[in-house]
Amino acid sequence: MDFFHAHQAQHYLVLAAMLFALGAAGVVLRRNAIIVLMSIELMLNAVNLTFLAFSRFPLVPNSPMGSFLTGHAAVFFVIATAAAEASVGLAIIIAVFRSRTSVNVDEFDTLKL
Amino acid sequence: MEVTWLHLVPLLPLIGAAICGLVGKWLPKSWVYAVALGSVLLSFLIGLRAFIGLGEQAPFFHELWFNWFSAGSLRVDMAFTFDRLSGALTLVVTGVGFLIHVYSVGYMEEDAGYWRYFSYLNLFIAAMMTLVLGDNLVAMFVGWEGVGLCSYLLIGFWFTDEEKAYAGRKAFIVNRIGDFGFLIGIFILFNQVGTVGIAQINSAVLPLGVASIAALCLFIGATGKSAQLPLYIWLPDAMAGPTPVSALIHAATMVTAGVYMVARLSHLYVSAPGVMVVVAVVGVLTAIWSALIATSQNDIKKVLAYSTVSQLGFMFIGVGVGAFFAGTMHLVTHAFFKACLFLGSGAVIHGLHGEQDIQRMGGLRKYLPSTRTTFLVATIAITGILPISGFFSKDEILGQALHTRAFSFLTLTPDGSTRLTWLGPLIYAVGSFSAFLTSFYMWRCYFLTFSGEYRGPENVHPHESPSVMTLPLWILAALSVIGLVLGLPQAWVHGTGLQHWTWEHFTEDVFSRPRGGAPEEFSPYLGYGIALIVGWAGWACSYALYFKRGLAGDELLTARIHALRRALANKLYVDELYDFLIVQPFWALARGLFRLVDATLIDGLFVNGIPALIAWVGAMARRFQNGDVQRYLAVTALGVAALLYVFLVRG
Amino acid sequence: MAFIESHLLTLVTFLPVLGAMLIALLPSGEGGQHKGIAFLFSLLTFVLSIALWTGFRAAPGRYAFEQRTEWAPALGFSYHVGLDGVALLLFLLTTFLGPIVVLSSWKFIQERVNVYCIALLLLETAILGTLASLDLVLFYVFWEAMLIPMYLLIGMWGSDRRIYAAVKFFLFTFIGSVLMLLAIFWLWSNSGRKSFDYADLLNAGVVDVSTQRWLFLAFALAFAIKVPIWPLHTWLPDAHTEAPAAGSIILAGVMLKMGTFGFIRYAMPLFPQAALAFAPAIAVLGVIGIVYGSLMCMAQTDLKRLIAYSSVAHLGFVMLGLSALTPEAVSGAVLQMVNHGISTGALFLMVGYLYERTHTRDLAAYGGLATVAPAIAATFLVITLSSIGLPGTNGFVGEFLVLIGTFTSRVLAGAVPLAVIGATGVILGAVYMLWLYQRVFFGPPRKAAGHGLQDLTVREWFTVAPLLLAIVVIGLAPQPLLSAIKEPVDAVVQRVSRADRAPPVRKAEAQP
Amino acid sequence: MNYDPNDLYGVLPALILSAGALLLLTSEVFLRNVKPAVLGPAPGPAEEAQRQLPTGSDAKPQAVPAPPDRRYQAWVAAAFAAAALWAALSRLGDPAVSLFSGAAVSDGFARVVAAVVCAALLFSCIVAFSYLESLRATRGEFYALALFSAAGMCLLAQATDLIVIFISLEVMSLALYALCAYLRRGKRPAEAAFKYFILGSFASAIFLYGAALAFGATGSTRLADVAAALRSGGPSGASTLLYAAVALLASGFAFKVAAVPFHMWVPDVYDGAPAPVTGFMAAGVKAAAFATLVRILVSGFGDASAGPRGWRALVIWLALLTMLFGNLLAIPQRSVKRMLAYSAIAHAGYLLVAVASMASASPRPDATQGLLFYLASYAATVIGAFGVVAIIERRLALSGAGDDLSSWSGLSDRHPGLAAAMSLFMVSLAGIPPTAGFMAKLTVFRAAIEAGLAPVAIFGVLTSVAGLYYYLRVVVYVYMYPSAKGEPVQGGRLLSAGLAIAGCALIVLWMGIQPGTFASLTQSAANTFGR
Repeated sequence: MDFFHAHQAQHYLVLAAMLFALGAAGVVLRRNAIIVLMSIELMLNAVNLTFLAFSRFPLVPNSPMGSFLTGHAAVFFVIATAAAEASVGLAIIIAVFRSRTSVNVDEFDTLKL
Repeated sequence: MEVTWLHLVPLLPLIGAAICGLVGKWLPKSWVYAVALGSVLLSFLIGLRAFIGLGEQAPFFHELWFNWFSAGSLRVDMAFTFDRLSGALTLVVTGVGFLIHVYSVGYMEEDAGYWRYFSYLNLFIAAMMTLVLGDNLVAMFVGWEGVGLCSYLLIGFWFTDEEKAYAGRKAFIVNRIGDFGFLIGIFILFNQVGTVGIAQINSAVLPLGVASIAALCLFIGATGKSAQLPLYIWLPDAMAGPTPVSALIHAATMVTAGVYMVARLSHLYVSAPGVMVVVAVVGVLTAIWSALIATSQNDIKKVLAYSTVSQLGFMFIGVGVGAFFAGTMHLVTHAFFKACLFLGSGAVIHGLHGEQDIQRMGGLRKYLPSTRTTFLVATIAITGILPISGFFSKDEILGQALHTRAFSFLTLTPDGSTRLTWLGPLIYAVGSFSAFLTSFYMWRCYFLTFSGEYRGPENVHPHESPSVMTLPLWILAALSVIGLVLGLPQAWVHGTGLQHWTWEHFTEDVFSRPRGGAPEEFSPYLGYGIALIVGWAGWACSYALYFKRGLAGDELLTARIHALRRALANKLYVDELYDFLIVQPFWALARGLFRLVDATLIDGLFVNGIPALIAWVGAMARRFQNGDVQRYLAVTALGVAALLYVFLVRG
Repeated sequence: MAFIESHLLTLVTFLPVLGAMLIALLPSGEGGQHKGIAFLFSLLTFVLSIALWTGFRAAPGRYAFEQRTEWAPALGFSYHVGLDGVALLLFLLTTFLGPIVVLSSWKFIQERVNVYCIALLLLETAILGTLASLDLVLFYVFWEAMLIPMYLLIGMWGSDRRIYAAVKFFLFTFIGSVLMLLAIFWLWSNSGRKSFDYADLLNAGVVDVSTQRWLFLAFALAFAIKVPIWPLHTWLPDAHTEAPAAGSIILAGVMLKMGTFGFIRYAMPLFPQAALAFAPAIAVLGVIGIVYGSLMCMAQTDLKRLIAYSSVAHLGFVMLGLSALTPEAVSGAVLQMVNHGISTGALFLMVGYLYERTHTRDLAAYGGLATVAPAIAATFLVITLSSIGLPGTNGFVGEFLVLIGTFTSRVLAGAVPLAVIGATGVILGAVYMLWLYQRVFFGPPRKAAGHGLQDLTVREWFTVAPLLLAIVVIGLAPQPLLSAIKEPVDAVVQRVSRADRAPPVRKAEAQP
Repeated sequence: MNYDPNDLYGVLPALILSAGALLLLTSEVFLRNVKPAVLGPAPGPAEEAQRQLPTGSDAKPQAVPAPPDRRYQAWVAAAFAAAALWAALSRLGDPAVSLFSGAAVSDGFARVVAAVVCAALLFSCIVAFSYLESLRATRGEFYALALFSAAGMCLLAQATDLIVIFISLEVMSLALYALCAYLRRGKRPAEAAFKYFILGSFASAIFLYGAALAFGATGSTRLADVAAALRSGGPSGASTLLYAAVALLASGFAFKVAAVPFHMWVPDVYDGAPAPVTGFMAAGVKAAAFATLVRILVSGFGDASAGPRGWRALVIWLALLTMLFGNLLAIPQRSVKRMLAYSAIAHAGYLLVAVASMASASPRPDATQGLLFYLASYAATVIGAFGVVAIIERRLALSGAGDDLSSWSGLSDRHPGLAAAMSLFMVSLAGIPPTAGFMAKLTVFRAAIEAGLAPVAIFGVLTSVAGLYYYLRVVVYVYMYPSAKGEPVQGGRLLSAGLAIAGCALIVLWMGIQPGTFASLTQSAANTFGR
């Protein structure tokens, strides 16, 4: 039973892991601040997928917390937080843009050493 | 016999020194004189009273003044012993010291620093009395170093002259080298005997090795203080001080401290016969060595200085061959006539307004009659051409050396084939030769100074010194004549009242007898004869050379033995040698070490090097923080990867 | 009154802080009153500390004026102070030098006087506390509290390279002490009842020798740097040279003694076996210090540097005596601490006065001062003599006891050669000190002797006279001091020299 | 999942703070004549902004219409902070209670952290007041944001559920991102905020992923359940997930506490942010983050402390790296602010030593005490230090440049008080008695020795010697170098900042000279460490 569920969960987990890695790569590699922001969102969504996968196909027979809805709840929290994060992020990017009319991440190096 | 007044002997001059030194500047001159002279005179009188008090019921006086310091098993007292030896020395020091104080009143009249001068002089008397009376080695050492200090201060009395200041420093440091030996000696004895008391040490039975090392270390101290080879070099330079000082410190009293110390510890030295040999040999070598140099000196004080060194050599011969009474007797008589000579030379210098070169003197007998007479008496005494004090004391030493048994049982080779029996006669021969030299250079000095015609510049008009200076001369001259009493052979005085006054009889229970036993009874007459011949021979040579020819005599000699005389005139280049071998390398070593170890190695490499390295690493690592946020992200990601690795793969 | 009786030590210790607070409250403008207050309080401290001397009763294993109150039980340490003979002497030395120091810098310090006075007073309290404390944390707190004021003294009122010297001083001493701190923690965590109290730790003891060695090294490093022992000495010349006269006086007078005091109070009794094992090494370093320091003196051209190096030599004597482990040597060492404090302090005082007048420390510029300033010359001579240990001055007794005690030591391996080599210091000392003296005071007057150099003023006499008096008095009658330190000295000697025979008892559960 | 309203008392500090924040936000509504133009720079590059904005005292108030008076906000915020502080302290001794069915806990540990946070907020508000006033930059939101982030910190210290942790983390961080960018002068603040934001959200994403994996492996997000799962070794095949979770969660908070190699955001952010904010961050974020780290490690993975996969070794390694590089990189810094940033990293290292010595089945009380004491003392010191920096910086902030040591030279002549305070803080950071820093060092390293981490302790103190060097350099400039040419820092609005600095200085001295009270507080707190 567990193994069966796990087997099914794996697809989602792998997908989520790939998305997460993708997002991380985007954050590290892309130069455009907006895209970096989006990559972060991508990472968060990967996490959401993981949560959901685990609550749909739990690995452990019975959750100590009573039910596996925790996963779903977590996802809602994350979505909300992600939204807030995005807004703050965009505001900051705008502030940066005002100060130097550019959104290229690699140009933000006044602070160094 | 325990007494409570003995400490006054050193204390009074000390107080005098304090008064003169602290407030003397503001006191009227006469008060300073009163304090300085009075304190010394008082301690002389106390000494005299005590000396008379000595007898069968009171062989010695002893006072435990106070416990200076004590820690663990070590206890050092300020305690004094006044026995016949130290008593006699007390009289000599305070007596001659007083005379020289009197003389100084005249001599230092013009000098503005007179109060300083008298303070030092009093301090010296105090220190010397501590040295003489101290009943333990540490107390003795206090005086030992104290007199060194005074000599330092007085040599450099006219400190504005770099030369004089240097001479003082040289004296102190050379003395310190000796004191180093003295200290080690004290340590060894304390380690062995468990106390520093002289009486206990003398009564202790020490293993030969320990006794020898201790005695040797102490003797190193003696060579420093009493200007023996190889540490004699400071004494001639010490003549930079005022002449009365030379008379008191560097002729009559301080420099004889070494002899006194050896005599004080006669038991220790007797128990270390090997060291006795060393003492005697060093003594005789010094005697001949400095006598030779003295023959070619032209500074009147230098001549007397080298003669002092040579006479001290004689004293060490005496104590070295186990005839402690002879050595100390010569110490006493020498104090009289050498002080007289120095003061005489002082009077001459004073009379010639500071001229010290005998080449520019001559014919002074008509200008300075009383100085000349006293000088003559003293010269006769030291050269021993007439049987007065010097004659007897010196001949006693030589006779004892000739007949000594102190070395008879010593062998050079284990099988005992070659005994040191020949050493005594050898010493006698060399000693006699240096006696001849003594006679020669002293008469040279006398003739060039007083006879012939005046060779000095016209503008200088020699004049006799005031009576305050000549009076001490007369007294000392008289003493150097009367001193003969001490040395009269037992045979002559047996049964007469003088018997008790001969030095040998007077001090017989103070000293220990050499292991080999006392020399067999010998008739002194042969020795006297030879001594007279030697003395007159020396007189004759210098009469022929200098009385007849004056300065030409020197030229004649120089023509004959040019190289030797130049070497002698340059003091055999010993100073230069020491400077080259020891002094310069030492300072070079110091500078080298400083640059290499301190500046370069410790400070450069470690103290400043390591922080510099750290700072450099920091600066390098800092480069990585280049402000690119995505590099930061990459590093963070790598960190995460590393943690994952740690937990998943490695774990 | 009873309160004062029971809190006398604390009172004396913290009196200077009171003065500092008072000064801090005053407006910073007027300098005179700051100095006045500083002088008043340091003088008052000295006067009160005399009561400590008169009220001192030596008792085996107990401390005089002991006082113990809770401080931070949650952290395991308490406020515990008391004096034994050794601490008492150094305590008095400190309070004795206090007013002299303030008075000496009356003219020299003109800007930021309030900070200066505060630093001086805080420094005094820190030193007194270090001596008085019987709790290791308390000790450490005072020990490091010493650094800051000294650092400011050097760095703010020093001469050209003052900042380099100040930082060097601070880092050097700090490196040593942090390791000691860890060693203290180790003791705490392994002493049976989690206590920082000196007595407890002393009774607990450390049985296993290898640990002892490490801990001893940690302590010894801290103290050795302070002493300083060769080759950790290079901070000293810089600090001395750059510091203002007052700083040098305190540094030479008392702060260096904190190192030697640390050895005799903490490093040796706490780890007797290790101390015994390391004694030869320390003795050798001490002898090296004597000879090497003297040689360094001969290579100097800077007046203060020379005297600074002479401190290295003198403290070499102290270390030699401490490691000889005979009553004579150790009491000699303690006495030498006091003597060095007085004579070297006095030397720096005089040099400070010379510097005030001539504004140069270069020996080449000096010469012939004796003619223009006889009083300075005379006092300087007396101090010089005490520094080269002439009998009759204080210097002799200490050196002599150290050397004779070392020579006769049965515990210390190679005692005889060490004592003999150490004794050469007697010669070398004379060489460099007299060279210095001749260079400065004898000969024809040179550049420095020019511009109407003025002799000792009355104020300066007041600072010099007590020191001269101390030099002579201790030289002639050292016995009271020696009997005061007899008790603790014997205790240390007993504990350490017998360590290999009877290992100290310790609680069982205190195994790491 | 039953809900007990009494649980709200457990999170009282957070509630008070949030309430204050909301109050301030609503109060904005009632303000009159808000002219966005004069608030902050007009749109356009920084040069223009600088031309527009008056420098320091020689301002041209008549040129621009006066903005509404918002000074009250500072005091309101301060008041709420004080209230929260009181709320935290009042129940300090109480036993630990689990809240919201195990999602959070209210124990002494959390209360002390909360107290530290609130105190930090209090002082920061007072500093910020004069700072913003003298820069004519007082706008709304600042104090509201500060209160919000403080609330987040308090919750963070109490959270025992991964989701709760994440939420509070975001509450804290988002507010801080905004605060960093708050001062819109020149390039620096915005850039700092951006970097902080990117890196921060990256880290929280990683943390969240770890949370998800942990959930998957144990079916729960409660730390207690995670611990239980670990104890039982977890279900078959899940252990890998679990350890991956451990790694990700750990790295997430290693980032927050700025442990090397997750430290790289710290210097730039601290440097760019306004000094009062930096101070608040350094004190508050550190406290909250360490509290959470301890929760995760000790209550979450406590049993797995030792062993090959134990986090003890991990933390030790992080500590070593952090102490080493923190000090090493601080040495070449010429900007005091930046130096303090690196020193914050170094101190994180020392705190990690405390965490490492906590590692055991039940957290060692003395180590916990050390950690709390260190957090408190560091907070007091660093807020004071940044307070002084703020006063110095005000002059330079307009020119958009960071501060340089040269701008500190001769401070003792111009402002003896500031100079003395700054030196005191430096000495305390260097850990020299009689200051809080020393006592903190004492508690931590003593715990380390007690826990048998002697080598780590030795390494630590040696690095602290290196640290001494750059702390002393500040004292050198302040006291030993002659006055710089720049005009003296103008007085006037200095007062409140001076007040805060004096307060910090007093606390630092008090904790240094009379540590008993704080020690017993932290001790009792450490003893009631809820799991």
